[in-house]
Amino acid sequence: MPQMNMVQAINDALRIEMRRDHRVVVLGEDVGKVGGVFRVTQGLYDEFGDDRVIDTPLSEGGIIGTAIGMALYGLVPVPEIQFSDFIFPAYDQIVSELAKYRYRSGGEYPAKLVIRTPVGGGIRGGHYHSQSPEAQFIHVAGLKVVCPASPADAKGLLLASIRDPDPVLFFEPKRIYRAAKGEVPEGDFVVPLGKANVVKPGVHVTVIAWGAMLYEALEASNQAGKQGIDCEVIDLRTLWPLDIDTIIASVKKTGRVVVVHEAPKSCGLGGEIVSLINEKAFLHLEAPPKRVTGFDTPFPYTLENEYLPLAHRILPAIVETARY
Amino acid sequence: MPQMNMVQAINDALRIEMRRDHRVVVLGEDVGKVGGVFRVTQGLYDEFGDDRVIDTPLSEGGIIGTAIGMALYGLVPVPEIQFSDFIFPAYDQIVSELAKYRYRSGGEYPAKLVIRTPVGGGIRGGHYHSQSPEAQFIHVAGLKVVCPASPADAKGLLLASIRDPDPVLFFEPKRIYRAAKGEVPEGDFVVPLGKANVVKPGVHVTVIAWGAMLYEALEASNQAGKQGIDCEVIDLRTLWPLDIDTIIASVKKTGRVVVVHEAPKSCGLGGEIVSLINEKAFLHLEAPPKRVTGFDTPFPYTLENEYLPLAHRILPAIVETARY
Amino acid sequence: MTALLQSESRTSHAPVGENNANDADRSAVRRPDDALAGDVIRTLRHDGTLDPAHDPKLTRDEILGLYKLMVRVRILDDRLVALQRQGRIGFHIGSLGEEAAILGSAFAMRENDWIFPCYREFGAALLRGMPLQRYVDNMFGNANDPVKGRQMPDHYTYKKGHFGSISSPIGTQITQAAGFAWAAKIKKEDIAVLSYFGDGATSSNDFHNGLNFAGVFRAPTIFFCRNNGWAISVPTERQTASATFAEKGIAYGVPGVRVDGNDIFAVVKATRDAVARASRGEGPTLIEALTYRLSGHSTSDDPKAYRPDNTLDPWRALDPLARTRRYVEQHLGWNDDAQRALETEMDAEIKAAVAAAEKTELPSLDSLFEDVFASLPWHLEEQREELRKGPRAKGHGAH
Amino acid sequence: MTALLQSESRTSHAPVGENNANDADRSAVRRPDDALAGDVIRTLRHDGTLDPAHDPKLTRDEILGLYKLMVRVRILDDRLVALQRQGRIGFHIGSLGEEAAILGSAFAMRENDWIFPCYREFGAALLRGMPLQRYVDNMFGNANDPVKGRQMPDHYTYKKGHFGSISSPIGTQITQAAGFAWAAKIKKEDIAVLSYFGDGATSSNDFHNGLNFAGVFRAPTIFFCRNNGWAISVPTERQTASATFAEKGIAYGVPGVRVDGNDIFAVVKATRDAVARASRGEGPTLIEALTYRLSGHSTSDDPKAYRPDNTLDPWRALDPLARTRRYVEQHLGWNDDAQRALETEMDAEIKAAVAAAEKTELPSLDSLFEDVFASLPWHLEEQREELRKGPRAKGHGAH
Ligand SMILES: Cc1ncc(C[n+]2csc(CCOP(=O)(O)OP(=O)(O)O)c2C)c(N)n1
Ligand SMILES: Cc1ncc(C[n+]2csc(CCOP(=O)(O)OP(=O)(O)O)c2C)c(N)n1
Ligand SMILES: [Mg+2]
Ligand SMILES: [Mg+2]
Repeated sequence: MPQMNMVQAINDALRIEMRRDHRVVVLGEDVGKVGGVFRVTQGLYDEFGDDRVIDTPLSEGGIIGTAIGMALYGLVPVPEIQFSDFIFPAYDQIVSELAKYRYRSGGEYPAKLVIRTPVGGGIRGGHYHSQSPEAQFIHVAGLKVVCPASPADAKGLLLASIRDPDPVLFFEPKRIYRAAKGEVPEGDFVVPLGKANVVKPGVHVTVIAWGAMLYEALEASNQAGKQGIDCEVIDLRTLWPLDIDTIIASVKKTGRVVVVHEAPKSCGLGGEIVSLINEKAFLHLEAPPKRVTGFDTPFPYTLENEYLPLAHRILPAIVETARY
Repeated sequence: MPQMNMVQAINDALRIEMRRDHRVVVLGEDVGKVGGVFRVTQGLYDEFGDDRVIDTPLSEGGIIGTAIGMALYGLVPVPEIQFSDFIFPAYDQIVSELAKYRYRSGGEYPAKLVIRTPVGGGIRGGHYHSQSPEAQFIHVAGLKVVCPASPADAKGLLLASIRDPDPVLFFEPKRIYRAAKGEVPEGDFVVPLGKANVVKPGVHVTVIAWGAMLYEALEASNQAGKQGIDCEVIDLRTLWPLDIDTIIASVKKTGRVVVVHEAPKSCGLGGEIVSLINEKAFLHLEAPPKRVTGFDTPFPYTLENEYLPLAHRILPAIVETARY
Repeated sequence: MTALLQSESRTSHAPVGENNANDADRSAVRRPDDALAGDVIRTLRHDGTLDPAHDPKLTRDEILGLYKLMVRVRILDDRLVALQRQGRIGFHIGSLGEEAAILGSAFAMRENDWIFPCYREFGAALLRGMPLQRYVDNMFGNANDPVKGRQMPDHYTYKKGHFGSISSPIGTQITQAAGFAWAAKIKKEDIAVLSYFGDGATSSNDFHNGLNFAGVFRAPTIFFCRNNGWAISVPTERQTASATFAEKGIAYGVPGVRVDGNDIFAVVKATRDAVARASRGEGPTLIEALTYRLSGHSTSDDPKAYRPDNTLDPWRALDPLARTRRYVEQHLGWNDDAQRALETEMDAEIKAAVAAAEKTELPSLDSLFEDVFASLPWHLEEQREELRKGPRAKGHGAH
Repeated sequence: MTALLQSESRTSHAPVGENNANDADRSAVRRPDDALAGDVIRTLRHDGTLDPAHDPKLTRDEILGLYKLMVRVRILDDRLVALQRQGRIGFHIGSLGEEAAILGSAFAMRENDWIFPCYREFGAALLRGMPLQRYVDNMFGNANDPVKGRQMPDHYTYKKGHFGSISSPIGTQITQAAGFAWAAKIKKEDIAVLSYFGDGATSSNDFHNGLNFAGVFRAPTIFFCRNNGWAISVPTERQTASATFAEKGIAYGVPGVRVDGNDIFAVVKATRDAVARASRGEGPTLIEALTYRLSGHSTSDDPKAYRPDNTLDPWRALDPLARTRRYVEQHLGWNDDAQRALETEMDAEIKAAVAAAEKTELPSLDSLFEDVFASLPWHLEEQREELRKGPRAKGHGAH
């Protein structure tokens, strides 16, 4: 299997699907000729032309609004939002329209598209090139939300997302766009939505993470291992609807949980996971579930590494939870 | 003390503050001559004129964007969004700009305004005249969020919100705009932000609610009382930052919690409250905290009363929690 | 040389004085002679003849068909308001006074073309073949409602007639229409898309996005602005300082055209021209149809609070129904008997549809959870089970 | 009679051919002779004289002052790019080629007027008195950074100089500027607000909202569009199908004006005229300054991927610095010695500021939690305590 980084794997997935399914179109700011500011769509313009790889005017609302129209027509648009921080001008089209289209039309008009967008910190982007807005979309019924942590998953989950009948927000952790490398199956290859990945089995503490923070969770778990704490690390992969079975099975085994995410703590996905665990495994809990997250502040520039829930902040949470 | 409904109490608060503080301006769709589609601003146009009670073009982004500019100039804008479902075209100005202005400018440019908007179901408004988007704003650092349940609180909290130095989202539960009546102190009167109200003391189960659902929580608690279950009912009032002390004190007493809200369950404020209780009162919990909420679907029209977490759905949750 | 691009003096809005909204006399109400001044296409002259320069050359049957549909739409409107007043339906938003604009434009579209509606165009849906029963079932939100009782009344769909999904947020359909048309262009299918919206909607983000994208990508979209003078209580002169809505197209390289929206002949002609442009690959057109909202905004609105009733008189004189009726009476032998017969027939149809709708059960509990996703995920399955087994809300014990 | 409001043929964008973006040759690059055709205000003629019709009548000191500032801005730009390449700062977004547009417009504002910046206008901030050190501290995000290291480089503030807060989302400042100006009008204060943005930003929701509200409420706003030909890799002809950006004002009843943005005299004149209009209560003006981005979009961008370097040559010939230098040499006795002295001085200033900034400590941990709200709520207090006591991230052990 070839080695790829995440950018290459996503590019590979797009190319495969655009060759296979002529309804797939890519649109967004700078996605065409230059191949995106992160070069994820590089080469697609040359292969598929201006009608299928489309540089748009600078308007996220226009991108998503027209993509919905394209989807209603029968195309399968894969719009890119340059940074997930810039998705908010399109928020109305996403939450009021895209998320509700199938439901509000009694099933007559499903609107299927996949919004790709780089997410999270780690590139010194400050307030507006670093945020993780997944919870703002999960709370809204009707959207699936995905965030891969490895090149293979990025490819397989993106192909699954494009073929899924529902609208998907596909968050790409930009911190590991090039840093995460690995073997990626050639050709067609799907990783099913809704299935978490137990990256490291263990018995003492369940650590739940996704995207770039998975590596921090693994690093902290390894360090905890040196103190005799054997963590089970779960990569959520699909953030919504999440793989409740894998989570609950693990918690029933360990009785202890740490959830990690970059987004601010309050009303984040971490809180939802903790609450679901309460509902489904209360009597198994031997320690209060802990959340290690971004702080409830805007995302900072200089102190980025203090803000992020990196290994040095996850480790004490694991240890505390294990020793509770 | 005069009897007022909630519409009258809010109108009274606006009038008092506009008389007292000439920086206060009201703007929005239909807020002027006609006094708002719910008539909350009725009479203000006649008293304060077109420069302070302003009918705007149909653009929530324009309303909030210009209101931020007005606030930077030194006015205290109190924009109205006609239904909180229509706040999303302004979401970018609220979450990217308003919420971050003080922080991102190193404290040089605080942007203070109060966004008033009717919230929640109960008027047969279907998808787009019924939603409760508080969690989508709480998750974003930098905003205070308020939701009164009584006319007196509506007045006192609104006056506190306008005088608070931070931006406030002021959600008005439209289901009880006219149904909730009560005595309201005359003249200047403030209910401090950040303080919950223990509406009914009790020892068996803590029931946390706000807005229109408070009355359903009370109704269910009364019914539970007939089965010998003595609920403590907390009206949160300020949804963010919430009154953690009151919540934790109650849970330490009861060991059992039911949280009620209209918004969809997943990643809602209920999940945050449950998680905070886990973090701060884990060993006091004698039953898994329960959430009785809107379902994870768009808000329906015909089956509105099946969707809402009304008393008939809260009661079994209380009983189950009490008997756990 | 002056490089100042001045817009022309205002013709469409405030009858007198200068454009200074903030100081303007807010009681000023748009009069038709101001609104219809300037470069406005009109076909049906006051003397009852048609201006050959803008004659769409409709057949006798077409004209009578359109007239009859206008009458049906108005009667339906009237009955729905009554049903709402009686508490039998929850809400209605009608098209009183705007029938010519709505029916003329929908009529001009070809069979394969599509309509992306706002919320006042049930007449267009009927024209595209939507059964009356389907519409009335939506008004009652019952089990036969095409949207399964999930949205408010007047939020139906009719895909078979190429009629899109209605949502309440103002303007969103404009951008979607542009995207739909653009997709057709990419696929080299000769279809055009008609997008309806009001004067208020021109202030929305989506107006800007829809027109800009359609302009850049030459999407075959017809942006049809029903300028009915009001956005609830806000008059057009508070909506924009541009002289007309049509000229907003300049900002997007999209040609704009103004048409007498109460003249069904002119509306058909202007829309057909736009369809022809689109079909020739020349891209989008913005049509401003000058009309007037003769009713309140909806059954929830009391227009007396902001608009003295007598200001409507000059517009009532231009009532599109009356104007068309004069034409069919003068030229096509229509008479009171025919009118009465039509009204009776429609009355009976509506009564039957209402009776059927009222007899139909409510949507099932399970329908609450369907269609959020293509299939039910675990959390919705759990929530469905909770609702199935839990006690029922009052009044919903039946299903 | 034709009611079709056609926009004029395109003058600003693609050099040849028709306006069919979707089919257009994407390698077409805007040439100045196309861009500057039509009704464009120019003062500084190619022969080095000033057109009296558009002469802002600057004094010798004013001209020399502006020229010197242009030079300083360019040198600063150059050094900041070098610092970024050396890894000493994280990012820079510069104004290479756009100095005349930025400095001329800022210069035309009166002392009490305000500026709502985009991200390329550090020259305007310096003109408004912002100390160089303040700017450089922001580039390093250190403890003296006016925004406390919270935002990226080039996102500073300078309230004392009436210079607003910079944020990355495109366009948001446009609506805020309109609101600020509108508030001043309500308070009957004679101030004007200058809002900067790029050609790409005209596609944003906020352009639509800001211009519409300013038009309706006659807010004294000057909307200054730096049309530099590109939005990162997207050329202007893909941004809009309108013939010019200035004519977008028609959609809002806002007069539009086009100016040679590389001609500092013309820019001063056009902006002063707009300020005078605003001051007379005539409301907003939209200025399109025709200029060109001679650098990449930012230090993160490699323009070679979409723009062959030689296509810049005609624009380099119109370099605003060179044009102004020719003028001051011809008319005001400027010479190589003066130039060298200025460059040496600026070099030293920058070196000193950079040295000071690099020596300055990072923002405190506690600063992470301040200013989210006016005072610290319980949950941020808890989070601050957690950070205070917890282990430090690598490389941040110092504070
Ligand atoms: C985004 C949004 N904001 C506000 C509303 C509330 N609202 C419903 S209709 C309406 C006025 C619309 O006016 P116009 O576009 O002229 O259409 P008309 O009703 O006159 O046909 C308003 C403000 C809404 N539905 N959506
Ligand atoms: C809402 C939003 N979308 C996308 C971006 C990413 N982005 C930053 S600058 C830019 C291009 C801006 O072009 P223009 O407005 O012409 O300004 P210029 O950089 O040319 O001065 C883009 C797309 C952003 N900052 N904000
Ligand atoms: Mg209207
Ligand atoms: Mg540009």
